[in-house]
Amino acid sequence: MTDSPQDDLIVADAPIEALADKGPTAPPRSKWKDVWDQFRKHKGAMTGAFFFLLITLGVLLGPFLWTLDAQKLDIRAKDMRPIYTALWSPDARVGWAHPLGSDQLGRDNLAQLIAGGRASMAVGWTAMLLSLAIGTGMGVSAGFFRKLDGPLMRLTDLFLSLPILPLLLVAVTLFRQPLRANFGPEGGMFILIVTIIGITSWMPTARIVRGDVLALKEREFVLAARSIGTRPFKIIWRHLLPNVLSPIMVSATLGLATAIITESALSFLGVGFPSDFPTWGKMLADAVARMEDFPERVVLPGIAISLTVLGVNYIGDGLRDALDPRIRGR
Amino acid sequence: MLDSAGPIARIEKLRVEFQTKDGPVAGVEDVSFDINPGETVCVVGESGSGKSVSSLALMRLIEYGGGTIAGGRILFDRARGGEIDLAAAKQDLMRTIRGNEIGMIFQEPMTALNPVFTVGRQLTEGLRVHRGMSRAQAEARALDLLQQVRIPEPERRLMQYPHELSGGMRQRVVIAMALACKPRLLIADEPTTALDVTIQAEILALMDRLKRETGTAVMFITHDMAVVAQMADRVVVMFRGNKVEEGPATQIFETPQHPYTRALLAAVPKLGEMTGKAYPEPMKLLGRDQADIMPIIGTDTPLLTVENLVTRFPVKGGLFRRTVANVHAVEDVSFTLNKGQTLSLVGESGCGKSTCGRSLLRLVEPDQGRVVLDGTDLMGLGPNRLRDARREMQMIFQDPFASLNPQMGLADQVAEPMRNFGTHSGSELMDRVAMLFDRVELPRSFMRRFPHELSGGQRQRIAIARALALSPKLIVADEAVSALDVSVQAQVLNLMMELQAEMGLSYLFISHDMAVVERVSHNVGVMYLGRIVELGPRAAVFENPQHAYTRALLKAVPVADPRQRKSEKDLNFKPIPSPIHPVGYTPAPNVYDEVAPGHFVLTSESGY
Amino acid sequence: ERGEDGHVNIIYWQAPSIMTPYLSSGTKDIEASSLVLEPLGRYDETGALVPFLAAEIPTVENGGVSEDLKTITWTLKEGLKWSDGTPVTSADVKFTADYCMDPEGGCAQLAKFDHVSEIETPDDLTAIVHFDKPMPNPYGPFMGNQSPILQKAQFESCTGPAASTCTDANFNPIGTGPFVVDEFKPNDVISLSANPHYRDPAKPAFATATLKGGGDAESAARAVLQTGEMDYAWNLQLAPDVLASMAEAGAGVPVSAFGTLVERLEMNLTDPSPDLPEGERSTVAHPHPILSDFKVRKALSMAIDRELLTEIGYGQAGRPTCNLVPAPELYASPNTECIEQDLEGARALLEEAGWTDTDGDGVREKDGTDLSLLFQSSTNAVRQDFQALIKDWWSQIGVETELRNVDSSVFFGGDAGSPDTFQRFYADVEMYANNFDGTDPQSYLQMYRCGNEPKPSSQWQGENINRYCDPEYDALLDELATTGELSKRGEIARKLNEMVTKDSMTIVPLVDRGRVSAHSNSLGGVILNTWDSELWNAADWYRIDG
Amino acid sequence: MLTFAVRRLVLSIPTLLFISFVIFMLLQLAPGDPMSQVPLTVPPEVKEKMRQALGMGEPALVQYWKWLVQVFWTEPKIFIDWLTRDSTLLGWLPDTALYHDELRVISWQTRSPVMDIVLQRIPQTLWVVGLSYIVGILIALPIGVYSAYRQYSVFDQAGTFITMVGFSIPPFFTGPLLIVLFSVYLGWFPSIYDTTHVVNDWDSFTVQLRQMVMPVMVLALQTTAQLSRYMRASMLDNLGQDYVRTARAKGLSEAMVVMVHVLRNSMIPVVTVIALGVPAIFGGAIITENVFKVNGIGQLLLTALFANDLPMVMTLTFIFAFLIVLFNLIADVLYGLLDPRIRYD
Ligand SMILES: Nc1ncnc2c1ncn2[C@@H]1O[C@H](COP(=O)(O)OP(=O)(O)OP(=O)(O)O)[C@@H](O)[C@H]1O
Ligand SMILES: Nc1ncnc2c1ncn2[C@@H]1O[C@H](COP(=O)(O)OP(=O)(O)OP(=O)(O)O)[C@@H](O)[C@H]1O
Ligand SMILES: [Mg+2]
Ligand SMILES: [Mg+2]
Ligand code: NI
Repeated sequence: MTDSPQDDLIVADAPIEALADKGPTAPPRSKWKDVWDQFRKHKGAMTGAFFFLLITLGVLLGPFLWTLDAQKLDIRAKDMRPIYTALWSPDARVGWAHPLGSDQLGRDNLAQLIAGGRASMAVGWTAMLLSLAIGTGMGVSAGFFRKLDGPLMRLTDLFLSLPILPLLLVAVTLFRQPLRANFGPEGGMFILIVTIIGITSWMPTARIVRGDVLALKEREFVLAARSIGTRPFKIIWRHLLPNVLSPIMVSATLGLATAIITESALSFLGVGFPSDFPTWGKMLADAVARMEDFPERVVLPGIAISLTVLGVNYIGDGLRDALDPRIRGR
Repeated sequence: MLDSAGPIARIEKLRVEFQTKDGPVAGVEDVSFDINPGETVCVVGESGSGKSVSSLALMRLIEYGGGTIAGGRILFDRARGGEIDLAAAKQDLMRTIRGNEIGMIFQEPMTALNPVFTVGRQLTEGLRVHRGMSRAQAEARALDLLQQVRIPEPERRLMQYPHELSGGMRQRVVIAMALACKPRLLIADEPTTALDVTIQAEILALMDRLKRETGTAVMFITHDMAVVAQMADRVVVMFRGNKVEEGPATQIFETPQHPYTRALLAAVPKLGEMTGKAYPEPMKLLGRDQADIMPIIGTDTPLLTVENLVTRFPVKGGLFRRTVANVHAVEDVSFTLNKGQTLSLVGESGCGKSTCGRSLLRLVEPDQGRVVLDGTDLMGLGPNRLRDARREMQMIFQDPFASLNPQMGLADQVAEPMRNFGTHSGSELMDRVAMLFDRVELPRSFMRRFPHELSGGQRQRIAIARALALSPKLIVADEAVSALDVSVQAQVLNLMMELQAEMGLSYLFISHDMAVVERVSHNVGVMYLGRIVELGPRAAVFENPQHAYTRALLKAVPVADPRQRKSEKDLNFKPIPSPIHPVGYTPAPNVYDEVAPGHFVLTSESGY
Repeated sequence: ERGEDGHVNIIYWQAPSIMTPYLSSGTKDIEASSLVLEPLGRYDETGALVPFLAAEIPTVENGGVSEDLKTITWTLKEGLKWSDGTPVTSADVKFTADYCMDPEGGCAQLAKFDHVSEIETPDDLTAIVHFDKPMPNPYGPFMGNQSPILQKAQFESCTGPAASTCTDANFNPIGTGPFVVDEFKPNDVISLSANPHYRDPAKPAFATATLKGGGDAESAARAVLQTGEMDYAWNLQLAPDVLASMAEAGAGVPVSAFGTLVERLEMNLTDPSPDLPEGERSTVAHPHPILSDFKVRKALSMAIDRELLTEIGYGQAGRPTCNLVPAPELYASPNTECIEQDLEGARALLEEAGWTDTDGDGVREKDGTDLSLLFQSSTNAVRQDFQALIKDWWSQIGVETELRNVDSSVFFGGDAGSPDTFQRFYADVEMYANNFDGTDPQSYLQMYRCGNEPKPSSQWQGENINRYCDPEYDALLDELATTGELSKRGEIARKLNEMVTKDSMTIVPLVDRGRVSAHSNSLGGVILNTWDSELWNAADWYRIDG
Repeated sequence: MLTFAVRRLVLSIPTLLFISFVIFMLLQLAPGDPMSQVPLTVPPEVKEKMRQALGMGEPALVQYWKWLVQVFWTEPKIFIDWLTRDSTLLGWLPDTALYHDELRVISWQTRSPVMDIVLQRIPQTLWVVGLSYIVGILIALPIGVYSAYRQYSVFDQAGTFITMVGFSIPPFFTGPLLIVLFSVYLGWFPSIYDTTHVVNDWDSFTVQLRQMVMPVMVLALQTTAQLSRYMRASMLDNLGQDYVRTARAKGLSEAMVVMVHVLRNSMIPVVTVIALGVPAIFGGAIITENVFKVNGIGQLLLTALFANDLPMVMTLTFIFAFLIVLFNLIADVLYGLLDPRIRYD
């Protein structure tokens, strides 16, 4: 026999214990608490969430703290430098009235950054969500319903090859007026931009999701779901979607960045928001010409965009880990 | 041969830890044993008892899986250079030992081979690294190895990719790979668990022969006591990271000391145990209060009648994806299943058992035939009626992990069928789920868990609970216990039989494990290449097999008795012919001969 | 000495796509072709006429223009050769006119040949152009960069519908200019070398030249002013502070000159309201509910600080103006009253017109309608700054403004189907710039004739963008068309100019925009000319050593 | 495999026709007019005449049909003629002389055949965009491999950080930034790409290199950011596989295990991702080409769009669509070739 330290214990009730259920003994907790616990352990995700929250709160609450109107011109105070430039160049034009400086028409950079953030974040998120919704819908349908696969994938090819600029111009011509009438100039444009970005950027998501669904569909639990009488849409909703969450998450983070940047390219082409309506992308684009003299005007929105994207990326990473029960268990 | 005096490897107080997010976890707590030259040491124990971890520690591969050897020594006697402690050796040194002096055969033949390199390339790699052979030399040796492991057409295999080989051939390639450099110690980690009986028998015989011919020491890891009985010189029993018993094979089987060993042996179904009994009955398990074991009689009223069922999978090809050939997966199958009884389908992998089961539920659309369940002809139903009909018939799938959605809570998974049919709702639904958990003997606290938090047996019980949720009349159990440990398997089987006795369920039990089939069935159908070659009452088929294939199959089953070893000579399996036939091909209908009442044997051509 | 100064690099941030001005009227194409093709005479930097291929400029005085103003007789210089060595004759002149006047050729410069009835070539050097009516300004055909002479031999088979299939000829026209095309890569780059048969044996000083296209004004400026990679950059429409900071690098200098280009606001006199049925929006059927009132238009103009606009948007290359026709001097009215910003006066004027802020939201109302305007323009950084500034000023006088900018290819595209063209004018105010060719404003002023407005029946074509209509104005126009005497013409033109600007404030001029270009310090001989091609005197360019 | 490819090719013809039709109708609907460049001084009647001369008056379907004939019938004939007349490969064949002055697709803007201009643009596009793609791949793969091998190491974290920043910063910012740094202040590289430059010796080659560095870098940054993420994910998937353990058990060195066994498997999805990105090379990089004045296909499309040069836009977009469909197919075939488990029949 052996000299295992557990011997006595095993002898005492071994037969029963050997065949008894074993498994994690920790009491199960609520799912969301679990997710949160796991998420909290992810250092990157927490840092990302922190910065992301900071920026979000900044753009949401900013207007209450910094009440200057972003569109207010103050031509006498134009081309002010941020206050910190005084540290190394004492004769720079700085002032506490414009802590981050002002632009060539004397609009306050801080106020613009806040207002621009609101717009960019709103566009970024909605466009990204829209594109995710379309992409996931297309991908799942193509992967799940054999008959739809061919047509939907060809449709994806079509959208991939659509030239975005003419598409935009068509959309603007057709829908600007009704949208403006119903939602106001900014609201209408918002809807238009978000839609255009959404419908021209869902294709990669659709491709990836389709691939994953094709593989998942062959898994036994989908067959099992069918055998217990689950309807196809329920199968998609309960069994497929939760399992393709991780690639969707990746698309989401990349999609947010692309949406914010595409918006700026659009306003550059004159189909975006009214020209005096700031967004991060537009601030960045406008400031490129004066990048040498006023680096802060490119750097500040640039940092804002990058931080947001990075934040979301890390949050996505953390969420992916946290939402996966297999990893969460450990 | 056995010229070296001492053991070839000595494991002393081995402890292996894994770093997890909740701190270190011990995979192996305290294990010591020796392996002598030319000896086969079997390490047994249930899943998770640390068998694989010990073997990986021996190879020092455990580091790559996130583990560390936290204590103990692994002394290995090198061919040249005396004894060294592997636990402390440098990885560079290990590299010259791995594959060279210690070879390893892994658990999963399907994934152990790199899918993108040819068999030849993977076989020669080690030879070229350790033996410095040229490509041509290495290839010659590889060919030689393939011949040793008796792979048909070895020249062709060298050029093939792993997926082009059958599971058995793949496992033989893995064995050849491990043997390539003539290691002095061979570690075989469950080399046959994933294979079916016939191939398993072949592989075991092969390993036995190789050991005898080359004098290699073998550390054989398994949880299948029948295999142990066939292979072992000495047995080490492990339990939860500890060694609990060690001794010669016969001693372990005949006079087990430790309670765990005894429980384990009790749980092993043995072929022939049921001889003389007319009806199946639950197993007697150690340490359980089983009032008295009652045979399950069932009724004689037919529940399910299958007539001339044919299922074919089209093989598409050509420019316009026309069907060029068909896989004849199920060919003219007919049988009747009575209420409260079990009909088992047995046969080799790929013979069409699963397809047959799935066709009944129309999870796969059959091409022809009639399936009548309790008076309704399932073949004629539209999608909605079919869905309703599925309330009466449920399926338990082969792989308990794959058949549960990893992202869904267990309670939800069990509740899903009821939600689908709206049979229960609100608190009533939850009550019923709780009741089902009780029924399959799972604590209610598991309701909020996820599949990965359960052991295999528990998962399979969830699957059973889900199948029971709608109180069906028929359950198709497709290899429902194949993936489970013996002890757990016994529990699940007992559970299934209890349920049958209580609720009058009928099972279509699909398995390749003859011993299990013998225990649970009222009737047995033996399938070969899509056809049922022999069908009849269990006793008749097992005790008086008529068809040549049935006989071969029965002969291949390992017996959990070290005194009844099989030799390679006893086995003569022909490779299964291809079930693929061109489009116009019409197979001849099956003609049966009734040798005894209810015992049918196929007399027309079966391909065997 | 010809060719001794090596190579010159010119950058146009809009890339030329074709080398004949007859098939494209893009400035980039016309200017590029002016290196190769030449007209009989050009305008110089002061707007005066100078002979190029012609021996002298025909006038009434020297008898070249008939007294009835119906014929003009051109005489070619002697001994002129095409770059392939063949002589230039009056047949080429006549051919050029035929080429452009072919109804199926789609000639872009057809307007230059208006009223030409016939061209007579009595000898090899003389070409007489007959008009079908008196032409006070007979210098349309063959004058200026838009109507150079083509070689008959080369283009003979390219008339009418075949015009666009002659890719070779269109890309490599044989000309009389200082350079010949070696290789033409459309929308990319043109490689040129000195014309061996150029009439002045000492010119051009450069043996080869490249005209690179593409990018944007900013990077073109950078290439000349900061890195010195290029010798000449065209039309640097950049904010003055950006240009100034680039010029500090010292590799080159910006140069500027003024022409007739005026950035202006156009007031819509008709109602663009989307509530009107399609086909009636922005048509004379519905006068504008707000802007029909002169006082409002006047107040809007008074609120604008043109000095500041100029400083911010154009710097040295702009000057505030109140005129539609800012030059030449003869036609420019001495009207400067609008320059001074007067917010108080503007407010008073609006009060007077009945627009008051009754609900205290900062926006004036009258009869329940807000004084709220939609202000559109094409997409362009400077214009967007202007829009923001003007919006700000207007908000100070209680006018609410919504800004909109439209992609310029749509805005100026003239597509009858698009609601966003400047002709449709589905906005209350719009801003753009316009100028006239050559030095005579007659046709320019004619645009504002009654009935010439864009409307559905004319497929929204027409130049009277404001939908201005004044019979008195039309009568004056008729008078101008028949007046030959210069001083009298000047007087009438000034009157017309004032009628649409200061008297009615239909057109609110903002800035007289000059042209800014830049050349490197080592490029000599550059004379910036806004009346003709900027490259008009490329033959005289040379390299400054050191 | 072959039949699979052929079948997909055959099926892609109707797809392409449909795509071309949709694009055509879209362009027809889009506002804008080739006359937008014409100065406002040109009277409307003249503009109308010019429009007529371009063939704009015809009904849309007629225009579409003409375009189809030109692209699918006339242009191939010219190509075959060129092959048998001027190319070195097939020049020995008798001149087929199939082309008899039928109307080709003519650009409205330049009045020259669209295909000629496209061909002219291909070299610089391939040099710059193509090279940047290759550079991007060459940088991305090692980063991805190493990040995965040392998951959560400092290198991995830094790599993630930098690639994400690279991804979120648009090229219209990085381009001018590089120009200011390297052309204006340091004077190392030219800010203007010379498309007429001919490489015929070492010196001219270095000139070519110098003018390519900046645009290539700007573009490579984007490629690197995306590809290295894919590579990392794919490596991580494969590092955990059983066959890796088998390879180690054979006593292979880590380098062999990672660079041969794991890499080969991880490359399968990445290679197809790479293949799917290739059409974008031919599509050019609109913003970057514009910033550095590379004047490749991207710039051509952009100018054509702004000039409303419909035949040019239509043809370029169609070529792009064709490449997308083609490379989708190639990606599928590659997948099958690289992964022996997948067999298309
Ligand atoms: N990488 C790892 N990280 C953490 N724990 C591990 C890891 N690998 C194994 N373990 C743990 O070590 C213990 C022993 O596992 P091992 O794989 O040796 O079991 P086994 O006896 O081989 O079982 P099976 O029969 O299922 O192969 C288990 O509890 C397992 O959870
Ligand atoms: N979806 C399918 N498409 C094509 N062929 C299939 C499909 N499913 C199964 N087959 C083929 O049909 C035959 C029978 O397969 P089936 O899965 O029924 O075998 P089985 O007896 O259940 O084997 P195992 O014991 O391995 O589960 C095999 O040759 C298999 O390759
Ligand atoms: Mg194991
Ligand atoms: Mg099966
Ligand atoms: Ni993570």
